Amino acid sequence: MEILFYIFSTLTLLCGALVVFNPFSRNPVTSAMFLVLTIICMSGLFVLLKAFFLAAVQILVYAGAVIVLFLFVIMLLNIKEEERQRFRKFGTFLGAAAVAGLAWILVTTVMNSRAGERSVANNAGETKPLGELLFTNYVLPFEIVSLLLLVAMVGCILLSKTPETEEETE
Amino acid sequence: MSTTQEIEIRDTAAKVAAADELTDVKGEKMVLNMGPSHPATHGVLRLRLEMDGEIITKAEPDVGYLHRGDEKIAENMTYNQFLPYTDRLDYLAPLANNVHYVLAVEKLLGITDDLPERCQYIRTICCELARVSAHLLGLGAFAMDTGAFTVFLHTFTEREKIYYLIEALTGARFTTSYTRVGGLSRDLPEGWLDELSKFLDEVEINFDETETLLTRNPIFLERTQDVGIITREEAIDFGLSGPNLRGSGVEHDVRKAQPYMIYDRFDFDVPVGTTGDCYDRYAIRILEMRESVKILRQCIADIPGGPINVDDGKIVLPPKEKVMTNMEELIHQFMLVTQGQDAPVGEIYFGAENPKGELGFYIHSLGGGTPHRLKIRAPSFVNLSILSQLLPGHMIADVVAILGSLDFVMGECDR
Amino acid sequence: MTQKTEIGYNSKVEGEVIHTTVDAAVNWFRKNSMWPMPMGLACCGIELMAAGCSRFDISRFGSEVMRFSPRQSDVMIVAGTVTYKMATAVKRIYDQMVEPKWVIAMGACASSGGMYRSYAVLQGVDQILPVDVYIAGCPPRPEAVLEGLMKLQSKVAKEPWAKQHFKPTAQ
Amino acid sequence: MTGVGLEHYLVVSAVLFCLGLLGVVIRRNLIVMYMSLELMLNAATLALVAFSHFQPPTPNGSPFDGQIMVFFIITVAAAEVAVGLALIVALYRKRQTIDVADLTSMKL
Amino acid sequence: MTDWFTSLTPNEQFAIFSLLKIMIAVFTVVLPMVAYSVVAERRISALIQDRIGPNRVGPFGLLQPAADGLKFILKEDFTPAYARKVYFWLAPAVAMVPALLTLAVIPFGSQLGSQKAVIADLNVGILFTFGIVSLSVYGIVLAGYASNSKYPFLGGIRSSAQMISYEIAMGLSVVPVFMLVGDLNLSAVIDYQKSGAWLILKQPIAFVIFLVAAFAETNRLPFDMPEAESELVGGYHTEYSSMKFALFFLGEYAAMIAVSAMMVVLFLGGWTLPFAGLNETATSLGMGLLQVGIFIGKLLLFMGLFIWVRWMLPRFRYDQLMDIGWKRFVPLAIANIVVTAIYLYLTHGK
Repeated sequence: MEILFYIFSTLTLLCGALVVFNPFSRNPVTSAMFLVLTIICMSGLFVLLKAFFLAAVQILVYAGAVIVLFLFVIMLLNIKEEERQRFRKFGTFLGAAAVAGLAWILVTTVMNSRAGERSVANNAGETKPLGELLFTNYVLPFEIVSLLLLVAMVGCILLSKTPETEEETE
Repeated sequence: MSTTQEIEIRDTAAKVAAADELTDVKGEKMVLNMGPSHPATHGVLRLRLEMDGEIITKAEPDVGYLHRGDEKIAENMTYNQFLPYTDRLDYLAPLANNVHYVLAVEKLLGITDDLPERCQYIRTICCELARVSAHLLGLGAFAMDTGAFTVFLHTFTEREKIYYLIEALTGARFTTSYTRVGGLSRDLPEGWLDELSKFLDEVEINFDETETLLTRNPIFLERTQDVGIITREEAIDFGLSGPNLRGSGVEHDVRKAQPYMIYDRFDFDVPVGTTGDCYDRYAIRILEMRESVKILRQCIADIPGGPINVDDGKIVLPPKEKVMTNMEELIHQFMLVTQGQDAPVGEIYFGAENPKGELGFYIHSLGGGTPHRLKIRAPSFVNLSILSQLLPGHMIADVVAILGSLDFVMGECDR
Repeated sequence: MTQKTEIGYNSKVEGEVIHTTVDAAVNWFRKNSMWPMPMGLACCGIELMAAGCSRFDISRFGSEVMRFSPRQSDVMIVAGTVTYKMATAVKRIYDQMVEPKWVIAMGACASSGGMYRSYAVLQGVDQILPVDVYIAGCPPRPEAVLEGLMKLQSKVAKEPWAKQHFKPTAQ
Repeated sequence: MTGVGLEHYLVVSAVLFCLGLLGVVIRRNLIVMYMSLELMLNAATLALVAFSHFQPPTPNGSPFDGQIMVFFIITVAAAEVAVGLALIVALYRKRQTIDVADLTSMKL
Repeated sequence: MTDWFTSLTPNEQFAIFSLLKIMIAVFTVVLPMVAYSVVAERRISALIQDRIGPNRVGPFGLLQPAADGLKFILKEDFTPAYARKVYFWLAPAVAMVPALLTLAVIPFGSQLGSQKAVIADLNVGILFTFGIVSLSVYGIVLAGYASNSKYPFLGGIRSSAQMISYEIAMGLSVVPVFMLVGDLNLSAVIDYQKSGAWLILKQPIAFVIFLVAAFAETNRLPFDMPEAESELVGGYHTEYSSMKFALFFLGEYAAMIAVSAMMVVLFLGGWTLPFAGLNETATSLGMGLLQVGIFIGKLLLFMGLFIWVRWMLPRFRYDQLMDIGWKRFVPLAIANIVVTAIYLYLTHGK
């Protein structure tokens, strides 16, 4: 099982890195495809953590819908590849340095916290108790989230409607 | 030291695509080139569609991919010699083209009233048989365009039976060249009428079956109803004819409006649509075929005996035995073969109801055996002119349905 | 007078044998799976349809899969009059087909211009494409189309595929 | 090699989060930036699932609390992506670009 | 070899076994089935259309798929100059794989010898299936994008919208099934139906929605928008040739087999045949094989339905398809869930 963890986590990080900066291609579709791979590897990690339901949902929602939506938009807008020349060298360096600093802080904090020593792996992986919990203790957040989805849907429809009379109103 | 230079050779298609990109409208619109080789364009029509997503905002039909110069060829041929070229105009109904062409020439020669009864009846049979055959294919292709492939094979099976009949009648399955100026190339074969009436019984069953597959099929209704609506005014303005005109509710059929041949003797209705959508055009074709069957039945019942050709040696080739024995007939034969019929000076227009619409021949004669100018009024060409008006606002799948329902033939459109 | 007889291993003969066997196999696949690209340009297109329909049924030869995408088809059936305006399109579609590809010129117009000796008509599609089989007729009957297909099959059966692709190095 | 514990997952999560952040900082294509945001969200979900898995049993908490959080995160992320992409499309319609460097004015 | 194998943890053994089973199942059962469903399609369509169909190649035309397949392998592998190469090559593989992976969790029998007749008996089997099925859209979208050509592009756009929409209807339609069964494991679904209470009888609405959505997910007529022949020439695979096209072609049939298998398991009781007394776990190998046979028989029934419908109906228009999906099937599926919930509450509720 340990070897699986290392495989999955390496792949996750590698693909995640390729989403962000791919030396071979600046094509957004490439980023999207590596994001799919990242998601799939992450759901592998979820399986190792015995979160089977979330692993499936992760693939179903992210890989099956969200990233297809990304691809859809990329294709619809017919986005050309980013121009390499316009890459700000100084800004990039600064940003990378800041993020590296943050990463350093995060990793050292995690390492120093010795969180692993106090933790006990529980093998709860069933889907049923998850569902029960969702509809008992967490029913209010659940309803709020569903309302959020509705609002998002209405918002999307409103946004993507072709503004026919907008010119006059402005 | 030599330097090598890399030359980029790209696919021609890529070049054209690059060229197309220049004409692309900026923003979200996209230019789609449909045809000239595309399953929905029934031959070689090309449509240049400008689209916003799936919705068409502009459509430009581009015709001429099958322009063979028929009209020019006609100027160098005697009237009978041009007959085979009329087969290839509306190649779904060659028999009707033949008949209407010779009717035009006969009008020029002024012998329309001399035609024997039997000839007129046989010509009517030819026209109506051609109408059934053309509409069968039109329906099948329409169904195929909307995705119902089996209907196409279903109707084509009936067409094969018509081919069989035509072959017995004319000697050719497809390109018939059956009529002659002043008559027909041969009389009906023996027992042909019986086979025809047998076929008529069978084909009516086929109509019913086709209707069960399509007429009340909800998917087909969704695809065709309220799609591609041509209003009455539009239809008249664009000069549509045939089922496409009648689908829009205009009761105009040349057979009724200006009866030619013997159409005034038959009892038949002219089906008329109400909304002018694709479904109406489909329904009109089905009904029209049923009316054609009705006319054919009446023909079979009434057909008289007698000669099939005009009794005029200057128009129709005399019988062989007379040619060999009589001087006058020999001269007629010689003159007809080398010079053709001597037409008077003048110009005529003759339009008749072809399956696709009003097929007209305008002949300008300076005398002699060949026309000075022969213009063909092709119904498909006129019917297609409405496309740039009709298509915008529809989706790309509707284009296919509309093209199918307009039922055009590029052979006569481009001529 | 002495007769030369070669005894023993003859790489040339062996090679031929292997080649012929491979050829036979390859050509068998190819000839039995001819997917047409129907260039239905004019009247002949209707008879081509007839060949695909119930009475003549080209599908018996495995050729009913009419692919309108040139990339997926094997044999282009040019059915109808090729005008100069259309010729560029026909040529381009032929170029888009992938090897191995064959061409059947169906009917008089595609073969030679036929009865259209006019300013607008290409006098035979063989001026722009390498035609494998010509079918006579104006238009040819569906039986003739089937025969043309069978002719093409027997032609394909004799193609030296292996020889072209695996040239023996040691002679 | 010691057993894989909580901190291993947390490190992966942290690095993934930073990768996402890096993407938001250095990329200029709005859509790619958006994908990087998704990476960050996913890093958070990974951490939560790991916490949930390694949580010692406590009287007033269930081992599923973390997973439930993740469930909500995924839902919110889906909603967020939908709205965000709709915004991007609307923006593209107006400006014909989605490069952040070109989108400098507040007014459309 | 055996030492090495026994030294592995049960989980690793499970993984290796599963991979082995997947390979065996794919190469000996699924691929031939895919190939012959193409022949079946051609012969059945010929039957419907009053024709004969392929009969020259081998006895009764049975070697037709071999000829077609090997021809494709030997054809020039062409990539258009203006295509986006990596995705152009990737897409056909992506189209084929998900359909085959789906079959991994389908229980195609009860017991074969000592092995359970399912490749991987996951306890979230159905979610896994939906996850994998949802990946199959990538093949089409990538093909449409990579071809860099207008007809494939339209096909790609259409399919991404279509497949996402119908996944929702499909997913919602099976929720009542699992509400009744009370488990997400597909073997449990079959156990539930052992007594003869096939879910097609209990959940006919769910079955109909699932069936229609299955047509949409596999891009079969009347929902074959992405490749609509008369509109988009070949749709997303217009630019594809030789083996890459063949993969798309076969992928469609593999997907058909996958959804048919799912329908058999979910609604037709899988390998059981209660009125013939075949509803108990097999004890002998012969019995096990018979049950596999029953499963395949039911599967072929659905395949026949797919083929029959394809040759009988016209095709929808893109917007009509979306309308049907969103405005009819999704509300209907939700209503079905509510009704089932009320029923369960009344009968089993506290």
